[in-house]
Amino acid sequence: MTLTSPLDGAGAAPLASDGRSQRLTPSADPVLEIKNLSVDYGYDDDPVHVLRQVSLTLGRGEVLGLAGESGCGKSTLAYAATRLLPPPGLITGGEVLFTDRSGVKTDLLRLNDTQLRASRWQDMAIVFQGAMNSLNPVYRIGRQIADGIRAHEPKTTQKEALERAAELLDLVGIAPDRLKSYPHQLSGGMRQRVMIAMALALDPQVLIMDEPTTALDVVMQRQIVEQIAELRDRLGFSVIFITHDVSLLIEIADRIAIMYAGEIVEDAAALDVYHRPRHPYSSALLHSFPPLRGPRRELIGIPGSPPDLSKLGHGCPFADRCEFAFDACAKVNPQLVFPNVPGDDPRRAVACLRHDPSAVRAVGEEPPPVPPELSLT
Amino acid sequence: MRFFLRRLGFYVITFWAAVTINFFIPRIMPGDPVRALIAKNQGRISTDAESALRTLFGLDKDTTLWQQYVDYWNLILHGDLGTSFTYFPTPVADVIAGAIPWTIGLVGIATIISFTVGTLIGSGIGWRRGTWADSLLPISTFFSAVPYFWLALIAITIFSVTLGWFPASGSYDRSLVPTFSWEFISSVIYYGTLPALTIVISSISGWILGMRNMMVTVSSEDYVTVAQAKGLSERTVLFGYAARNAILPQVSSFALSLGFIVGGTLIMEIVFSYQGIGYYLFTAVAAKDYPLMQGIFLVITVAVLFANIVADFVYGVLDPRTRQEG
Amino acid sequence: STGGDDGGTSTKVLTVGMPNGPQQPNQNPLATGSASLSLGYAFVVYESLMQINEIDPTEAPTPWLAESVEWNPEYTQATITPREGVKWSDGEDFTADDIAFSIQLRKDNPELNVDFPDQYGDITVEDGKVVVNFTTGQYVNEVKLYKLLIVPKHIWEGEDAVTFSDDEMIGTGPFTLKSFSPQAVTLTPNDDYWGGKSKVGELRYDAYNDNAGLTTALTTGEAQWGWTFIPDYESTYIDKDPEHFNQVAGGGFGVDVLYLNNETKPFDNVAFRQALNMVIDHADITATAGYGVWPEITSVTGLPQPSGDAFISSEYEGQNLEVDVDGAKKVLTDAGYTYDGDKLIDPDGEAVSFKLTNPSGWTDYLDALGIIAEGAASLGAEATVDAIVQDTWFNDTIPFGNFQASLHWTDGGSTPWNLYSNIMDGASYVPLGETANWNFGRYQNDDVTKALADFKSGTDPDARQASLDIVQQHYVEDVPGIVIWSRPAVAQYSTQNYTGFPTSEDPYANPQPTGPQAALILSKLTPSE
Amino acid sequence: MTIDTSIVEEGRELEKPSQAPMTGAVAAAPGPRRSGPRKLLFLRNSKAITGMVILAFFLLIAVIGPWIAPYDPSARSSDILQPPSWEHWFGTTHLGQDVFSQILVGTRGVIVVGFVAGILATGIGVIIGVTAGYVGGLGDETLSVLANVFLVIPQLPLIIIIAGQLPSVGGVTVAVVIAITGWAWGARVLRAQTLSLRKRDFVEAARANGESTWRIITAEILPNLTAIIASGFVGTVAFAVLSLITLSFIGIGDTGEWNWGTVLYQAQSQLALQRGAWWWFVPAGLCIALLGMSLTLINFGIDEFVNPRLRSTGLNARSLRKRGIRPRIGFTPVVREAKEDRA
Amino acid sequence: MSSSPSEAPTPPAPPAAPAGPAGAVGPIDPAGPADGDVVLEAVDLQKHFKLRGIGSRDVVHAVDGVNFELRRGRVLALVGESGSGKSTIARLLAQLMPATGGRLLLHGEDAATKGRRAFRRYVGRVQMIFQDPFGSLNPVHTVRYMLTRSLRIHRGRLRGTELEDALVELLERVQLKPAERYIDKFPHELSGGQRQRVAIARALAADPEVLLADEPISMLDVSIRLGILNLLQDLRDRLHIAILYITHDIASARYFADRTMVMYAGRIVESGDSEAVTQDPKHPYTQLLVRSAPDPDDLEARAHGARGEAPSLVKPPSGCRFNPRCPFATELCRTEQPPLLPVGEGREAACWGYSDRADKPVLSDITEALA
Ligand SMILES: Nc1ncnc2c1ncn2[C@@H]1O[C@H](COP(=O)(O)OP(=O)(O)OP(=O)(O)O)[C@@H](O)[C@H]1O
Ligand SMILES: Nc1ncnc2c1ncn2[C@@H]1O[C@H](COP(=O)(O)OP(=O)(O)OP(=O)(O)O)[C@@H](O)[C@H]1O
Ligand SMILES: [Mg+2]
Ligand SMILES: [Mg+2]
Ligand code: NI
Repeated sequence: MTLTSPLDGAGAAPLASDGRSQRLTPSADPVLEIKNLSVDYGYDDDPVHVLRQVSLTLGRGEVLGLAGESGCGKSTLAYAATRLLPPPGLITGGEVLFTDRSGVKTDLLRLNDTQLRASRWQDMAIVFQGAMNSLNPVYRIGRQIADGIRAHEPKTTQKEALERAAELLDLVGIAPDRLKSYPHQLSGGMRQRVMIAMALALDPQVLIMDEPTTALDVVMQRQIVEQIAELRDRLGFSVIFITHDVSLLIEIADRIAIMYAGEIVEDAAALDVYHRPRHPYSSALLHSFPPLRGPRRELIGIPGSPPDLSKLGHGCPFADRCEFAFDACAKVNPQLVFPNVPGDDPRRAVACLRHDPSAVRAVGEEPPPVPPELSLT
Repeated sequence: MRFFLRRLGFYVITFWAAVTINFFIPRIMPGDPVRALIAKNQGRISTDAESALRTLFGLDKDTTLWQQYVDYWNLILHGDLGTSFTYFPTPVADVIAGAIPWTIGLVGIATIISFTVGTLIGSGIGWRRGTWADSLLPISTFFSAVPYFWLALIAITIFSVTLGWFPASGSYDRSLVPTFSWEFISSVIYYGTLPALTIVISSISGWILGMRNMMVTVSSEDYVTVAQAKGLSERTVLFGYAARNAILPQVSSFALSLGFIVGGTLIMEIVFSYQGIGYYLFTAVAAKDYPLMQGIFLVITVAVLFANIVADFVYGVLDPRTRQEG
Repeated sequence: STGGDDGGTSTKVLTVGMPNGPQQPNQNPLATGSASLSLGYAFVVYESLMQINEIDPTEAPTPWLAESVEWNPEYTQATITPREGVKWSDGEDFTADDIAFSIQLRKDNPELNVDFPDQYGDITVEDGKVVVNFTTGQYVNEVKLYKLLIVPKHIWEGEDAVTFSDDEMIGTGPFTLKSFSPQAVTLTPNDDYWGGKSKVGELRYDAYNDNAGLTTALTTGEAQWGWTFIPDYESTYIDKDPEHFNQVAGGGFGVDVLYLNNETKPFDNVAFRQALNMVIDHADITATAGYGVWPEITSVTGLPQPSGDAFISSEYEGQNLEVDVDGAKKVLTDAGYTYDGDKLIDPDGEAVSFKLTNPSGWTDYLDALGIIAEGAASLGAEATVDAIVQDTWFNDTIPFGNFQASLHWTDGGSTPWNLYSNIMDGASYVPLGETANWNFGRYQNDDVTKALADFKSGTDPDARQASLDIVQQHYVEDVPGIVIWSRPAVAQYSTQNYTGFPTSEDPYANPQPTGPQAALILSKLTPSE
Repeated sequence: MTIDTSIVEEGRELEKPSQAPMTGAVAAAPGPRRSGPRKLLFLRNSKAITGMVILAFFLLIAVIGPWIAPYDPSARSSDILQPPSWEHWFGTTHLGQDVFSQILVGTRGVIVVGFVAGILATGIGVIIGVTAGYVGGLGDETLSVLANVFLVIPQLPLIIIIAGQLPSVGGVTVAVVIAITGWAWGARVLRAQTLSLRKRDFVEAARANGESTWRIITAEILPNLTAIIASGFVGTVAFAVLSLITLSFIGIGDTGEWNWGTVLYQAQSQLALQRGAWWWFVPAGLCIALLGMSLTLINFGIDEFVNPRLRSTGLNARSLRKRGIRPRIGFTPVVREAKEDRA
Repeated sequence: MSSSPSEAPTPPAPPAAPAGPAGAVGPIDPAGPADGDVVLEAVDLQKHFKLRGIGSRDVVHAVDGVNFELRRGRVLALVGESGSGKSTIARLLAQLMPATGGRLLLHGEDAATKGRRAFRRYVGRVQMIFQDPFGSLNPVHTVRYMLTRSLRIHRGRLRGTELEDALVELLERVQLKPAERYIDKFPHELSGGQRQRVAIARALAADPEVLLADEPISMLDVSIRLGILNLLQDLRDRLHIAILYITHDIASARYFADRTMVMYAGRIVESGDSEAVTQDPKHPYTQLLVRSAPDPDDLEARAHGARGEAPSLVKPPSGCRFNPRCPFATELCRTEQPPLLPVGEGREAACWGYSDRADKPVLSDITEALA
């Protein structure tokens, strides 16, 4: 099997194994652009608008972390982008543009079934949240990897496909003789890694992982995260990584997008988000978990609870819980803008009226100054 | 293996309990075979015959119920089911042996057809939930709600008596002697068509519904979504992933129904004058023919238990999770 | 043989339909329940001593395997002269030994002795004649002897007659077994039959699982000869092919009786029994509940006609049953009954009501009970029909007398003796709560009991009639039970292939295919044109 | 079949809170909200409504049938075996009885037997199934064997035998017999369900809180089985009705008590079909089919209600078709409908 | 809802030293026992699960020879990998299942209960909060029902306003204010954090002395986690309840627990003061665990290349159960099972590396050993 080395792949983003700082630059070469994606749940007259005009760009070779409170729509975003959202999900608008290696863009939402089938797994693979349920319990894992390969490369024989499956398992650190195992004979960590191997089978350019480590203990989590990082370095795919675990995300992601109530509220380089959050919610989130090492620090929770997505008003959804909220927040739902805090990465975006004076003026109010907590440098 | 041994123990207990019930139920019934015979003949057998018949059936001896029970087990363990009263002196085993092939042949084939077709249709409906296919459901529901004999009698009236397409009764052309000739076999098929069709029609909806519901459940399992995400062809996802797993619970119902095949569909055999075991059971009950009744019950019990064991086994083959040790 | 007449024998098949379900390969003609008895083909392979015409019991028996049977005046000894020149179908000669052996078999095996339990004496062969002794007088049972089937000694000698399955079926009769299958048995003519080879080329007995199946077969012509109760047979059956289809009723003394419990209210009062008898619409019952299949009883003596004509006592000759509500009411009021509005009140001051009990599922009985209840209602008595489980009726209700009124059949026989004895014989009387064999209504009258005994053992025809007169008188006056219709042997047949069956014009034999008369009927059948 | 829209609307209102569990967080909902009526949610299902309407119709007939019957069902008349006419909607029998009246009057027997048997069998099934599932161990094994024995023994013959043993076979007796032989399946399903419930944390939590076993079974486990019990009940009623009819058909049961089975039995024993008297045979059969169908449809409703996955699409099938949306696994529909908000 | 560093727990007193009762005036009983007194003690606790099958001898060694004590007003954290037996211990302590071996002492007396009454008394003192806030509340009951039941069981027949007051008091104690807003809700109408608090309120209704909190935060997102931790801390400080805090989140153990115990494959491998255990782990497994936890502030200090899975509990490895994965394992580790050895003030670790045996393994930094 030939795995394309990212270094000789044309147009691959410059990868740095020598330090994080270089990877911080958002890619100018997007592989996946999600534009104004809207998703509803429910087929009746009164659906829940779970995603509202979400836009997100994934650069080639980049690891994009997606974080946010539970129920804010992270999984929905991942599934909608691949059109795998289960009923009663309904995509009501937007585009999902995928750029293949030769630079051709296709809108995944406009493909017909056959085209979509052909594109899946080749272009974009997804690792689902529960590895326990993602594998068919009645087939050996070898077969499950092989049938994905053969569906896209019909000329491959079963034997070749199994050989490749063995290589893939080896890649994720599982002995190839495990090909003959049934899913229930594997531990949770192994299953999760099988899923990753399976996702890598066709050398996809985008890998979406929905909470791949939540069910595992930290030791196992560490193993898997390392594996992904290593493979990404070797194979050069881009990753969307969804998790609750902010500390983990800061560690492995190049860029982090913070979601709140079905919208992206902040999108910036990982360490920037950690050290210099611009959105009050990001800031609160980062003050909610205790650090393992170093000095004990004050933990600030987020008062209140997330809004009911089916009853959203017109203002900022976070306004109720926001200590920096002001009058305009109840009237205008902020759009993603580039905050002009001096010294910032120009590409970082945030959806907060504190950083968007023009939107505040548009409703005829005087924009208050940016509070110091949100303008750390 | 241990799992299977344990199941086996469970089955042995069930078997014992079922056989014991089978033994006692007929005996606590009021009435006896002689009176039943006289009743059936309503005056054509004189009451004087009673004592002769009593002697004939061996009912003149006094044995305690317990003794009979012990004897019964003794006989069973020697593979002897006793002698039928109604068909005296034919051994019960012979009566059953003569009837079972017909029942298994007809009801078995009908059940298999019903299961296969029903499961296929059910997969389709479950997979395409929310389309026109859903409208098949109320129709099949109707046929499952209709009493079987009603359907069968109307079928006979329409297709046999009025249209003359199918014979109304019997298992083969009565002028033929059972041999392995094409003539005979085709006659068996011809005579079996209408009964088989009515069985299929009245039982198929259960399979459709069961499969459909399982399909709907299984379709929303993550691994089906993963299969779709892998870009597998629709056929592979439908049959290889969704239906393959949805069929598991169907298998045990199927095994159970295979077991009941041996019991025959009593009503079908009465309505179509089919020479199966269900009719014998019915006659035996009416005639208080304990040995025959018990024999048939025994065979049915064993068949159902056996089918269950097979189902357990097949389930183990189909679902590797059950093979898990510990 | 080729299509046409080959010595008069046709190639067409005569199919006999029976509703007894699939059979087991057991041809034993002596053991109840064997296929040959159940379907009836035992009667065309094996034959009886004499043919009697059950339609007309007064007709002299026709010699068959016996040239003659002579009884001593006490009817305790019968001397049988076997027919000459009869051969078994394997070529052996038929002799008196065979007869004696066949009867001895029954004596030796109580299991097979359904006709004369514990009544056989010595059975000997003297001068080529068989002498059978009985321990009691058998005047009323003589036909039972005539109907015994005779089996070959040389085949049966070494066998256990009870369990012998007799696969070969070596008999003297007009047919021999060709093939057996659980749902059809085929027989071919016996070429060397003493009566001449049958003109019926092939005889097939088809088993149907129930009456409905047989009815369908009869109405489609699939079965050509058989017997089943067909409601509204005229339109259901005959009209399907009026040219060929026939239903004939035989005669005999079998009747269905409404047993009245003479020892409990309300039937312990003879006036009420009489009154009820006067309001039962026999014609309606016969036509509606019995569809005219069961002939109406018209004589007040309850005797079926024409079989009973010869026995009706001169006193009642020509006296017919009539519905007479007013007369009945008068009988009641005379006996101390009163009316409260429409309600009949008995002399004790209680309203009269009773239950008519029969097994559920016996529809003709239940329909008849319904009509009887209507009759009772016309008297102001409240009668309800109570359909109960057959086993309960059989094991509890009937023998112990746990009923007020219930329909039951009587034995047939060749004289009215069974009919009357079954209803009112004090010899069968047991108190309520004990198992009764007959006389379920617990009627007790010493005169009647004596008269019935006299009739049975009587040697002189006039004396017998005198006894019978006494019985009839009490039947009419005491109304121990009410005969509702006669239950003769009835059969359906199609003349599509063969003609010559008994008809109502020429009732030469019981028309049913199951019985020794089958051999006689078959000998009269000829292929239809 | 027209659907009672008022019920639909009401159901829709009630649906909302039940979506909440997935969010795991509910914003300040105005005031406390009872979700008791949530249990009637299945009424939104058009299949269930159809079923309920038909069943309600038969229930009504069961109550008022004897009063509205134009004739005494047992009364003879001179119109013998007449085809349907204005005087006799379903024709007459061989005794001139009015078939329509027989069916009206007979509804009660069918419904009573069905429901009595359903209640009894469900009761036995619940007691045995839940006990077995909860107690576990030897008790479970014993009760399982018992249930299995009843499953293994062929039901109809067993019913015939037991029914044959009773002195009189009135409707209620038949119901009891059907219940005795028909509880096993439900018990098995309930046992399996109880087994899984027993391991749920909330049961353990109740135990850890010191609740008595009896209370755990009745207050913690049983309410969670409601839907299954309900669908088992409906299934048993359907089964009991069919059994009753079949029993009556083969002549077991009180032929003097009117129900559809006795109508069919009489028709068959009088060879109605052979005599061309279809009006005698067909209506009762159709009524049974209709009743059975209504029960199956209700069962559907319950099933879809129990299984949240079945819920949403089933409920909105019609509007989906109108909008051209076909919900599928793995291919999320994309509908670019005009959006008024946030454009 | 904040906890300042000053509120962080003081290091617990050594087991022998009685803690000062000053200021520890809780609502239970002002004159009651002092903080730090042993309330519930597990001695040699052992739980083996039989495998299915007649005559099967195989057992799952879920918990083996575990000793620890829970003290008044103190929090003991139990960490360890999945399936190491943490929940089993909690269930054993709650007496939801019988132990295979060992004893439970409540205030020094054997706590084994016989009969329903004794069990009720026991659960009145030892209450458990289940791992899963979604599963441990019966979906068919309202908050009111659940709390009322608990009150009735443990405080007798309360009625009318008395009951109402008790309910409100309970809900307010777990910060579900205003109580009327929550009291008539069904579990599905509550958020995860709210549910968890209802579960806690239910446990508190019994006025327990011991609270067994089994991973009360694992399923929740960070903001809800924090609320619950604060609540537990408050319970400890105000009501002086002894708490067993089971978690995967070592950082939270550091923050919230006085002492921390680490389990591996059914055994305790290390125990000690939380701060010390998390900052200076002694046992190689603890080291691996701590080093594996992500920490954005210290991106380099991570264990790399850890491989291997938890051992089978049916046939646990002989000797030290961690030996197959331990980079320092020697023959000794493979053959003999290490006892808990003292490794510092109030600290113990079950590793031969801290013994004075000649053939003891030589320990070094696990991060480097694995790299
Ligand atoms: N079938 C559905 N009907 C209505 N709303 C739904 C449905 N499925 C999900 N939702 C809602 O959509 C929102 C987003 O769900 P999603 O699974 O994307 O969240 P998430 O961010 O992945 O959360 P988590 O971190 O818990 O996985 C949630 O508020 C959820 O309640
Ligand atoms: N009822 C049981 N029967 C058999 N084995 C069991 C049972 N309960 C638990 N086990 C086994 O005991 C071991 C310990 O389980 P336990 O639930 O205590 O682990 P845990 O430490 O709580 O894990 P987690 O962190 O995943 O909650 C596991 O291997 C588990 O498989
Ligand atoms: Mg998610
Ligand atoms: Mg746990
Ligand atoms: Ni809207």
